[in-house]
Amino acid sequence: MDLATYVLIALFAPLAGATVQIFLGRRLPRHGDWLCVGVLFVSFVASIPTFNAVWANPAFKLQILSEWLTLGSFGIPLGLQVDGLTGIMLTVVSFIAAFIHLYSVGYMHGDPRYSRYFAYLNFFTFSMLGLVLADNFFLIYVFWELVGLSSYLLIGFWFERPAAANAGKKAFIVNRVGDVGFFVGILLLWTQLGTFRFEEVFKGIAAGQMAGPLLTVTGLCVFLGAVGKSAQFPLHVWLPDAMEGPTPVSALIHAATMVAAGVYMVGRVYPVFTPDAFVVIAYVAGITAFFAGTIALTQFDIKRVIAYSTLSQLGYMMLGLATGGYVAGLFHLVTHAFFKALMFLAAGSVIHALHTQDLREMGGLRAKMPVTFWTMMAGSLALAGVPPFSGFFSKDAIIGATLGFVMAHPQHLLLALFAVGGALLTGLYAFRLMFLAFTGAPRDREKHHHAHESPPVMTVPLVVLAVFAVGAGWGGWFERLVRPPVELPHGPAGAHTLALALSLLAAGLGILLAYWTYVVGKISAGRVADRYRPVYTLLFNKYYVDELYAAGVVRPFLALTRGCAAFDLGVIDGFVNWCGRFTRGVSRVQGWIDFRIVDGAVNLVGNAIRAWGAVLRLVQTGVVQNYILVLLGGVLVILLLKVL
Amino acid sequence: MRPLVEWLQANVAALKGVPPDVLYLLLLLVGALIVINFVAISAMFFIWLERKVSAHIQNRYGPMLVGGWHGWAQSIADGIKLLQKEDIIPAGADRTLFRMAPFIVFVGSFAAFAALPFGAGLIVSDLNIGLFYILAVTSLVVVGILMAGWASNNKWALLGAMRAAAQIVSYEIPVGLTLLTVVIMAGSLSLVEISRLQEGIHPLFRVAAGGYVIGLPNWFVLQSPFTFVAFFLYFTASLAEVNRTPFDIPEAESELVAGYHTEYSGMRFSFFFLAEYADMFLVSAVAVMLFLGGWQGFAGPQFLLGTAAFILKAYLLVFVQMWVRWTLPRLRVDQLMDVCWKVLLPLAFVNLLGTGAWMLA
Amino acid sequence: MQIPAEAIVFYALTAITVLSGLVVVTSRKLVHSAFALVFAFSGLAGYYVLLSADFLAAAQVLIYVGGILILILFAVMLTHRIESLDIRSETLQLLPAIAGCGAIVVLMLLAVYRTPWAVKEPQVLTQTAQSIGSLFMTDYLLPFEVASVHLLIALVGAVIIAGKRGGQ
Amino acid sequence: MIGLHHYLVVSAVLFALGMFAIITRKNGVAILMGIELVLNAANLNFVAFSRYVWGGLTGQVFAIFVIMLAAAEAAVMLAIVIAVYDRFQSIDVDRVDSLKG
Repeated sequence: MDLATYVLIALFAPLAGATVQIFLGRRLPRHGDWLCVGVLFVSFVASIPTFNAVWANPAFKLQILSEWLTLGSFGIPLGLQVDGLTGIMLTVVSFIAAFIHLYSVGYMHGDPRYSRYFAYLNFFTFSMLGLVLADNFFLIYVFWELVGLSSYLLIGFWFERPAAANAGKKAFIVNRVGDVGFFVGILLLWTQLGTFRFEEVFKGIAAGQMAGPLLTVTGLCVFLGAVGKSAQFPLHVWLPDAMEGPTPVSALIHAATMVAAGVYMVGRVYPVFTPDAFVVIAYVAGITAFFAGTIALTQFDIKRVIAYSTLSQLGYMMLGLATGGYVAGLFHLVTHAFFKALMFLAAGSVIHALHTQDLREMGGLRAKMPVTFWTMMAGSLALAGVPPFSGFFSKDAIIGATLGFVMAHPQHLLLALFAVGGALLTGLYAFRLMFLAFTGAPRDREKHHHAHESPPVMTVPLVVLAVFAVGAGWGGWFERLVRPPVELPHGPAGAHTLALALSLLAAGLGILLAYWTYVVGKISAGRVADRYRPVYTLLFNKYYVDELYAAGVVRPFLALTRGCAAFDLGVIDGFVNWCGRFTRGVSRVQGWIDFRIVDGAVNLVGNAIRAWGAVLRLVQTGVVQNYILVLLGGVLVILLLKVL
Repeated sequence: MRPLVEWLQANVAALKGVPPDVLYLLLLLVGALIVINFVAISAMFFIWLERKVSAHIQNRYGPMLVGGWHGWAQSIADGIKLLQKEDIIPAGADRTLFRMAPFIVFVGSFAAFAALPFGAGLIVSDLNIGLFYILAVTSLVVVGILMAGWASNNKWALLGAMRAAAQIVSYEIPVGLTLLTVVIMAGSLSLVEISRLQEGIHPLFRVAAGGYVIGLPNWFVLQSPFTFVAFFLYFTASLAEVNRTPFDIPEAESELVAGYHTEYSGMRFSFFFLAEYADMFLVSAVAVMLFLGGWQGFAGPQFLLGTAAFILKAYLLVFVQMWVRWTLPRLRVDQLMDVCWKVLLPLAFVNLLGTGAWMLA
Repeated sequence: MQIPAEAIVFYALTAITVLSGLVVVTSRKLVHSAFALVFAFSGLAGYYVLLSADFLAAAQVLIYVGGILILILFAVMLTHRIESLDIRSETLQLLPAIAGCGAIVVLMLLAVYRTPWAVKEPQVLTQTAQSIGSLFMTDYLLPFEVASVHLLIALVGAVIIAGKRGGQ
Repeated sequence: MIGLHHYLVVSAVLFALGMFAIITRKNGVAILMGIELVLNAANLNFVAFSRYVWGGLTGQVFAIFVIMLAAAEAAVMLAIVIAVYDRFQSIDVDRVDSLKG
């Protein structure tokens, strides 16, 4: 088997699993979970040769081309490509997805739609793998939408709960906003360059066929798609709500599939963005990274805290990409996938044990759930960017890139503050979570009493992911494999050292603050909140973004729809009704004519015939002799004529 | 009869001036009288004979007193008694029809005798459709019977009459079909011609020895197997035609008192009686003429011996009819019709077809 | 003086035929009509003999008297209660019928006497039975066969029609 | 001498009588008798013409056909009369007027 076959197996194994599962899942033994988990491991194993090939030759490039439809000279190509980035993503996504599947076997046990869940999960993974492998805008858009659809299905998986159903819809609709931008961007590229293929697009841009403000706008449009998918400000609102879905789904969305898609896409189409576009992207990313961190500080829902941390980290990734840290941004995507999946699964383990998501009801779980605690601790340390955990390497690189960018362009100092401040916040909220959940005295004794360590099917993935969360940053393997597709400006030399110092300082300060506040108690979280009540309220309510949307978008939109409805009912329906009334009037006249004149004429004819019939009927006496007598009369007449 | 007129006018001087037509009519009248007398005397003889036959067959005494030898005058006495009886007409009867009916019945059977050759040349009217004429005229009997039955205003009489009518009309068909076999063989409807064709000795069943030829007579009954069968079919059917046992349903005493002549008495009754015996003789005579050689049978002057042979053969058949009557029980009505339509008619048809084939062969 | 025997017979037959015809038409009792018909048919048979159609005469007697008339009598008797002798046939439209029939007789007599008939000397016919048989088998074969089929159909039809008694 | 005219006159009278019966009698059988009279009148004409005008036996053959048809007709008539009597309890044709307009 050549490599292409392995790639295709890796791609289509989850689809096959999903197809079989959706139709036959309920009839399979154990509702088919073994099948779905199995195809994911098949997918993972099949992706290993790809990784090997890429590892052996970082410049390796494989293309699988096909034509979807051909209309004369116009054809839409369907192509898959494998290069270093794809190789990594393929392996990482299938790996993490496989372990999330495995974990789901334990987590979703006993759910009424158990088999359906695995079918969706398989389909989700297939969509993401397809997105990763796509070599043109058209195909990536297709899989982009499939990812959106799968996330909708999974976020709203427990659709009996209105919150879950709404969250699903919200995710889908908010994503649509971004998707429209993405779609417009693709169309702009198509009209200008006449192709969907990445290579040709990049070639065209490099040749200057498309440049200036148009290209900037196109890039921003494409980026808008990523804003939606990767939950950048201001389209981040769906992501916290998506916590309504099952926790493994959250892990999948945050780690390997959904949100990664946006970052990956930006990395994949990197040459499309102009420096101007990157500035916009950098600010959006910086804002996201910092403000999501501040919101995370005030939340009590364990999954929401992690969700906002994801937002923050996504901001970092984008920031890295935008400020010239191409490798750093994507590297952070990979390391983040490991430790964020780990953290979600660990949080799921806690939720599974306590049946609550509220941090205020937790506490003191360290002894009860040692595996969960230690794995989650590894994840938190990675998140906070503590060496030698994986997160340190990638985040440090991003801060370095940002500082380099700021040094080159001092007017963008704010970006550096966002980056460093975000790092501090990360340490603070990550360990706030850890200390609230696992240390101190249990705040809800009832729940604490019943808590227990999760089954091995859940803890084994935790341990495996923890290993990667710890070690994924070592060895510089990522830099070996991923090369930026364009020439990047090198920042000032001192930036990296400074960044190292600042990030370590910020992380350490954040953790220390958390320790003081939640373990030692030197700082009372409540008093701080009281003193800065307006700020706290603002943060607690997530900067009122949802409310702003409601007031600025949803309500006007609803008002517009009401206006349209009124217009429809009043004017259009009025016109239609008037037409109807007019027709009715005309037909009434016509009916009168029909009844009185036409029918009258017909009836006249009929009645005349009937009247004549009544007269003529008298002739028909039924007595044969009468007829014969008349006959005789006729014969007489004939005889008379003949004889006389 | 026409040759007789010519012969008389040529040889008898007194008749020279008489127009031949008148003479013809007169001669017809004479012939008719002779036939009537013959029929009447025959009937009386048959009545006596019937009593004797029945007495012998059933082993009981018949009338033995009147006239001496075997009560030979019994029938004459009966006749005188009947002539003297009161002519009763029932109160509810249709008087005209009641009176007319016996005569029509009698005329029906009597008129047939006009075409009957008693001997060689001894015939009232030699019609070339003689057989057809006899068949036609005898159908008048049915009308008379119906008339009698209806006019009597009596359930039994009417039922008897209708049974008789149905029976006679039905049985006329096998009778006609069986007679047709002979007609086909003879190629003529003339009874004289048919009788003449049966002259001599049978061409097959004969022995010639010493100038004498001895053999069976050349009668139609022996001329082909089909006519042989036809003779018995005819005889059976003719028993029904004349309402004789076992086909005497119309006058079944135990069911209908006496059938269509229940209400009749005296002279009118005797006409029915006469007609019945005349019919018996008639069907026998037809059988003799068609199947049994007519007047053939005795060598010698045919004018006398032929007549004797004819009457002898006919009487013999009448005797057989009586013999059958006093031997066999009566059939039921449905059996009667079954015999006609399901037995006699198909057989007669097959027989007729066979005769056609025989003639062609 | 030549006694016109033929004329005597003819007028006698005419008297019988016409009178019995009158009885047929006018008798109030249906049975009388039927029996009077016997004489009318017989009288016609006599005419046929005078017209030297002896086979036809015999056929007339055999079929009309022995067949059709018996059927008519049966029809009369079966459609009335046996006890009741008094079957009256009522009449309708008497006056128009008298007028019409009188007119038609007058007109037909006019036609008879006004038409110059090409009268030939009558042939002497012998062996009419054979001749008619030959005609049936030669010139009139098709009508003969049609008539026989017709008779068969009438027979079957009569059985079916009358056989429905009491049924449906 | 009896000639063609005599027969024709008799025939005409018989025809008129039959016609009269057909028109006036209510009883179905009586009507049939009238029909028979008419048929016989026609037959008489056939035979008379055959003897005096046409010659040969053609008229007689026709008469025989007529007799045949009359026989068939009588048989069907008997059946019809019985069926009608069964249904209407009468054979008066003016009571059998289901087709009356």
